[in-house]
Amino acid sequence: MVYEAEIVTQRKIADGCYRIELYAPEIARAAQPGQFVMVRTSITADPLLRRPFSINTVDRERGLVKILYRVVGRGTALLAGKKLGRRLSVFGPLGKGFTVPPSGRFAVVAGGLGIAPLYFLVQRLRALGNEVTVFYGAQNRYELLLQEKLAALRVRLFVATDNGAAGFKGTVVDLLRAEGIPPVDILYAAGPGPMLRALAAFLREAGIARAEFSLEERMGCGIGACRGCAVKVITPEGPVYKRVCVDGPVFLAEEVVWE
Amino acid sequence: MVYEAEIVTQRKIADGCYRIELYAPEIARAAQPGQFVMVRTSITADPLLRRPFSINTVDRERGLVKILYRVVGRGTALLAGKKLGRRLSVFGPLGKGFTVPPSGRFAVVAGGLGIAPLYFLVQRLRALGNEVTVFYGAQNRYELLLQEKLAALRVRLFVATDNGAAGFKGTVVDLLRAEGIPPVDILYAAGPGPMLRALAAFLREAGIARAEFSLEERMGCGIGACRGCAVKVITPEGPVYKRVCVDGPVFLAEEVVWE
Amino acid sequence: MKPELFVDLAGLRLKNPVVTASGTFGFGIEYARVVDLAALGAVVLKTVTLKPRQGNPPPRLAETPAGMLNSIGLENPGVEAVAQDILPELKRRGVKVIASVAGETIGEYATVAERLAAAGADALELNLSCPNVGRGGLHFGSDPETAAAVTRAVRQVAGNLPVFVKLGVMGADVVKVATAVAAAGASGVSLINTLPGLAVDWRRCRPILGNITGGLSGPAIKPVALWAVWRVYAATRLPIIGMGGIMSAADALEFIVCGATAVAAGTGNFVNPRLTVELVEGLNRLLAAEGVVDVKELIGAAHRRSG
Amino acid sequence: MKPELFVDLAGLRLKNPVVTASGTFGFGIEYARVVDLAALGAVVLKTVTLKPRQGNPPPRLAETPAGMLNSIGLENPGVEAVAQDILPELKRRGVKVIASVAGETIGEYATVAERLAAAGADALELNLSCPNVGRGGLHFGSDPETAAAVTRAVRQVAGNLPVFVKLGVMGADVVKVATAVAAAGASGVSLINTLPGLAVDWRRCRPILGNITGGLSGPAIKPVALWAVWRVYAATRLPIIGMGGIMSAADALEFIVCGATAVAAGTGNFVNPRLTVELVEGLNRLLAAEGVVDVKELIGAAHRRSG
Ligand SMILES: Cc1cc2nc3c(=O)[nH]c(=O)nc-3n(C[C@H](O)[C@H](O)[C@H](O)COP(=O)(O)OP(=O)(O)OC[C@H]3O[C@@H](n4cnc5c(N)ncnc54)[C@H](O)[C@@H]3O)c2cc1C
Ligand SMILES: Cc1cc2nc3c(=O)[nH]c(=O)nc-3n(C[C@H](O)[C@H](O)[C@H](O)COP(=O)(O)OP(=O)(O)OC[C@H]3O[C@@H](n4cnc5c(N)ncnc54)[C@H](O)[C@@H]3O)c2cc1C
Ligand SMILES: Cc1cc2nc3c(=O)[nH]c(=O)nc-3n(C[C@H](O)[C@H](O)[C@H](O)COP(=O)(O)O)c2cc1C
Ligand SMILES: Cc1cc2nc3c(=O)[nH]c(=O)nc-3n(C[C@H](O)[C@H](O)[C@H](O)COP(=O)(O)O)c2cc1C
Ligand code: FES
Ligand code: FES
Repeated sequence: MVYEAEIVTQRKIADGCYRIELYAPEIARAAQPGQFVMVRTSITADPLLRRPFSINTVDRERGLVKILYRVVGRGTALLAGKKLGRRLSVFGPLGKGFTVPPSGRFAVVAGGLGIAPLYFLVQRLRALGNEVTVFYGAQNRYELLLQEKLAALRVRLFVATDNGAAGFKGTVVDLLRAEGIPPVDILYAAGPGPMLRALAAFLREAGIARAEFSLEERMGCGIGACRGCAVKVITPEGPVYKRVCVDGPVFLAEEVVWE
Repeated sequence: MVYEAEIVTQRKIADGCYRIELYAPEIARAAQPGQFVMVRTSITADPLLRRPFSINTVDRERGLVKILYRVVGRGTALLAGKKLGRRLSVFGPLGKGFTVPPSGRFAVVAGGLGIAPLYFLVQRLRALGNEVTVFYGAQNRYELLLQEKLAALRVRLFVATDNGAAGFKGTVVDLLRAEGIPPVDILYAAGPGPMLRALAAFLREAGIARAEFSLEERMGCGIGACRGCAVKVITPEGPVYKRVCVDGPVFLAEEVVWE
Repeated sequence: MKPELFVDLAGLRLKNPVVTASGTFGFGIEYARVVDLAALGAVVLKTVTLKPRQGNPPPRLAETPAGMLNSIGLENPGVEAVAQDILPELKRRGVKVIASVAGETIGEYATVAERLAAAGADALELNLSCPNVGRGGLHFGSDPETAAAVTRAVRQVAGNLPVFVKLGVMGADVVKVATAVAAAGASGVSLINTLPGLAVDWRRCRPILGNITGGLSGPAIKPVALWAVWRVYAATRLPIIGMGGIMSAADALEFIVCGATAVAAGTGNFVNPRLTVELVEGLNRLLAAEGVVDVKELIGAAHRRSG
Repeated sequence: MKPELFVDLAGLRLKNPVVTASGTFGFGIEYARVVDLAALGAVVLKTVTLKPRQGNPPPRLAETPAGMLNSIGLENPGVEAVAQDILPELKRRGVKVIASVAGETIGEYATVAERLAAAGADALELNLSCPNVGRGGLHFGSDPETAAAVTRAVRQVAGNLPVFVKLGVMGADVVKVATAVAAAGASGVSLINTLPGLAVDWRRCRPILGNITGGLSGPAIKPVALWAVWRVYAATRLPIIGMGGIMSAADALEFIVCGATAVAAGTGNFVNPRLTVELVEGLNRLLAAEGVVDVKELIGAAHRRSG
């Protein structure tokens, strides 16, 4: 579960966004859509903690785990500086991923790098022969990643950008509002907190069978021991804190208390 | 005085020993034999402090500062991992170097990496046309560095190794005892603490005009402000602490209190 | 030949000196898929209170230079859940268990301790530095008399189980508190708990933690922890569980030569989930390389060299 | 447009909030060849005592994770040398000077302070956490009454110079000590001094520092320093010189939004000898980028957002 994984590819795919491929056959074999790994970005004590990243997809034959990441701070900057052949300590796969039913109709709503775990999910759903509609919003058209790959999976794809340079002009939630939600069994979503909150509000009005959201929170251990990654969730017994790392990162939209 | 210097060469020259060349023209121009630089080995907070290294020699025309170093801990290990083209923050030249009189007869006693600053000195003394005898000891023959370069300077060279695989069998102080100290105006020495202490004791018996030793101590600031690099020195007013970084690193052997 | 790693920690027989730091290893079971729990000296459980506690609002973690802040707020399922479900499970797995106890009153400490002792804990650790406790928010551990009173109350209900008192370094001098709790019946002390700290996002102009302040742990605090272990050992020769920034077997040996009989991995578990077992391996390797046949020779050994 | 960096620190007019941490910048002159001293808000001198002090035996420094330990032991040439040679030289260079004072008795604090005031210091800083001082080794700063007594004595001889009291966080609650010295006439407080710490070489089986223990500084302690600044500002609104691990202008702004009026570069000077001037440049850059026109707007601003 903790591997010294060699970096097989490290490529800039947009301004500040990178894709890294790691040789970690056991993780590749076990990974499910929505799960994540925790990566050490330095072997020194600074920065200290591992960084969580969703599994963007795996190549089981070649034993590869792929991650999409954006440089937002020191850890990701150090990661982007690592060259091919270097080894990274990778811990995973971790967390409870998305529900993947054998059949049904599905919609996926991605904001920015939220596409990372959702792409893996879409791959899986399509491999099972299911219909998938993808709503995908990003700040600008350069940050609309993986479009060809999504096209190759033959999904219905709707995109949005803040300035309308590609697709709908507005947020992905505006887009969804404009297009209307297709009749689906499950709607999946991942993206920045404010987007998920707005989407949750919209879905409450819209009424939908089941919505699964992938959440993010700062993490310590990644395996449920430290209780650092608390998210408030409604239960029949009232609100409780659950752990994003093991109770999630995927939660039902309706159970999350947005604060 | 603080430069972001590009790494122009990084070469392993013996087991655990490296030579690095840095492009830092101002330092190359100003450097005197016996002076040192302080290098940041990481841009993060761990390891935090700069590491002091003697200037092994400079190439003024090409603007290069050369350092010989041995990997003994984290800082030097990180240094050894740095590739060509990377920039290192280098602070210097620092400290008071060796006396370089225009003429005279000189002996140099080097233990291990003590050869680093002494090589620069020998270059200078030879350039002035002076006779120099070099006594040089190392643990084994692979760690007898720069032998060809010393030969090219046409010095009288005596070497010693712990097991006698090259030259005299024993320490450089044993070698000196066996050969006898030639009549010289100044004897210069650099090397590990225990060697310098033994040498100082021997020189006290032997009686010698002037002996200049390059000392090492852990350093904070490198420019005399923090008083972290204290060494006890005899003065007419009694023993006082002096600062290795600015009062040295070169001290008269007879003034140092060996504790 | 393999060095001897067995240590006797105030009567608690540990197959090696490596234990876990309370709160960083959950109830052990969370780590069972990466670590063989029975291979450790002992597992110190997350601090347990009488009633379940929800903990503090998120964010609960912030990274700092070579360290981290946490403001978990003693989230735990309460003593009954631990006594009924968790302790038996750990015993079944052959794990040696040190149960960590906190309360809002001295009485609560005693009640929780008694319940955990009855449920099969091998030893108790009293967390005297938990926030929001009795006496107007004063920490039990910051004052020698209060610390002694808690210790006395727990000692009475703990039968012959070893009782360790966990101390921080803020407030009263740690040597005074250690001396006081030893006189009140503590078998040893656990050093150190987190230091107080705060992280702030200057652009958003507010503290990062939901609780504003938190506890600082990790390598950053190692020198302070070694200082505390050194002084308490020098003054009291009490058995000590040392912790604070242990990331490697070399770090563990630093605590041991300063006076710790056992060492706990805390924040280091997050950085390296297999740290605990790697500490055991590392101790074996380093001691063998130095020709040390028994780790016990090194406990407090730096005091003997430094007079 | 350049942001306004001028601050009024308890009556001391600083062209910008950047000062130096006592003991890490010598008497300023050592740094003059890398830093334009007159470009800084002020230079805080190394602590001065009545008589010259030799300091502690080496080694005096040890590196720790994201920090360092020092056991310099207040080596200094004594107040006369500083008053006669150093202060006039700094004044000639147009440097604003805060002189740091220590003594073995309250009387000595007053004598040294009076001499430095007469020699032209612009303000005084009382180092109450120096070791080997009166009252059986107790630190003056670890007890509110003693701290107040020292402050009162110095206040009486300091004319109308601002007097800052420098505190650590060990011993009595820093808020209590700050409140006590403010009542005794302190103009503000400097937070924080080093934490106690120890480093050990387990193979050689002895502490690394010649003095065994030392003071921990650097980024490792930044969260503790921010915690102290936050609490003292919240409780007292005293002018604060904040320090502890400042390595960048962003770090400096963290101290400012928590309540510091000025910020001191300490250990960071060793890592980057030009840190002080780069902090001034960095403050200009960051504030301009965020559209902050006057740094004073940010002093304590995180309290206003967090209620
Ligand atoms: C389950 C999970 C999956 C994730 N998947 C991806 C992914 O596929 N690709 C990707 O680029 N990022 C992903 N993230 C976010 C990623 O972990 C953070 O961007 C990363 O940790 C930042 O590290 P840093 O050192 O560069 O930034 P820091 O310097 O630590 O912080 C920079 C900024 O990022 C924010 N941040 C830091 N850590 C986290 C965190 N754990 N969660 C949310 N925000 C944080 C901070 O608040 C700060 O504003 C995921 C996070 C979680 C919890
Ligand atoms: C003026 C001066 C000139 C020097 N010149 C050279 C040189 O030309 N080539 C070279 O290889 N080394 C030189 N050194 C020693 C060099 O600075 C240390 O080897 C280096 O700092 C070790 O860093 P580290 O992080 O690898 O080791 P660390 O992990 O910091 O320590 C490893 C070991 O090195 C010792 N050590 C650490 N710092 C110092 C120090 N400042 N002085 C002495 N011992 C130390 C420690 O005690 C420890 O045992 C010089 C030191 C000084 C003071
Ligand atoms: C996330 C986290 C939670 C903690 N919870 C507790 C706790 O419940 N009880 C306790 O006594 N100590 C708790 N601690 C303190 C640790 O047990 C330990 O004393 C401290 O973290 C220092 O060790 P370290 O630097 O190795 O982490 C906690 C520490 C962390 C990081
Ligand atoms: C080498 C060194 C010497 C110090 N000497 C003094 C001193 O003489 N007087 C004093 O008040 N503080 C002294 N300090 C403490 C600093 O002024 C400062 O409070 C502390 O180092 C925290 O800031 P930093 O983390 O930025 O270094 C010293 C610190 C160091 C590292
Ligand atoms: S990160 Fe530790 S419980 Fe989730
Ligand atoms: S290293 Fe600071 S005075 Fe020498």
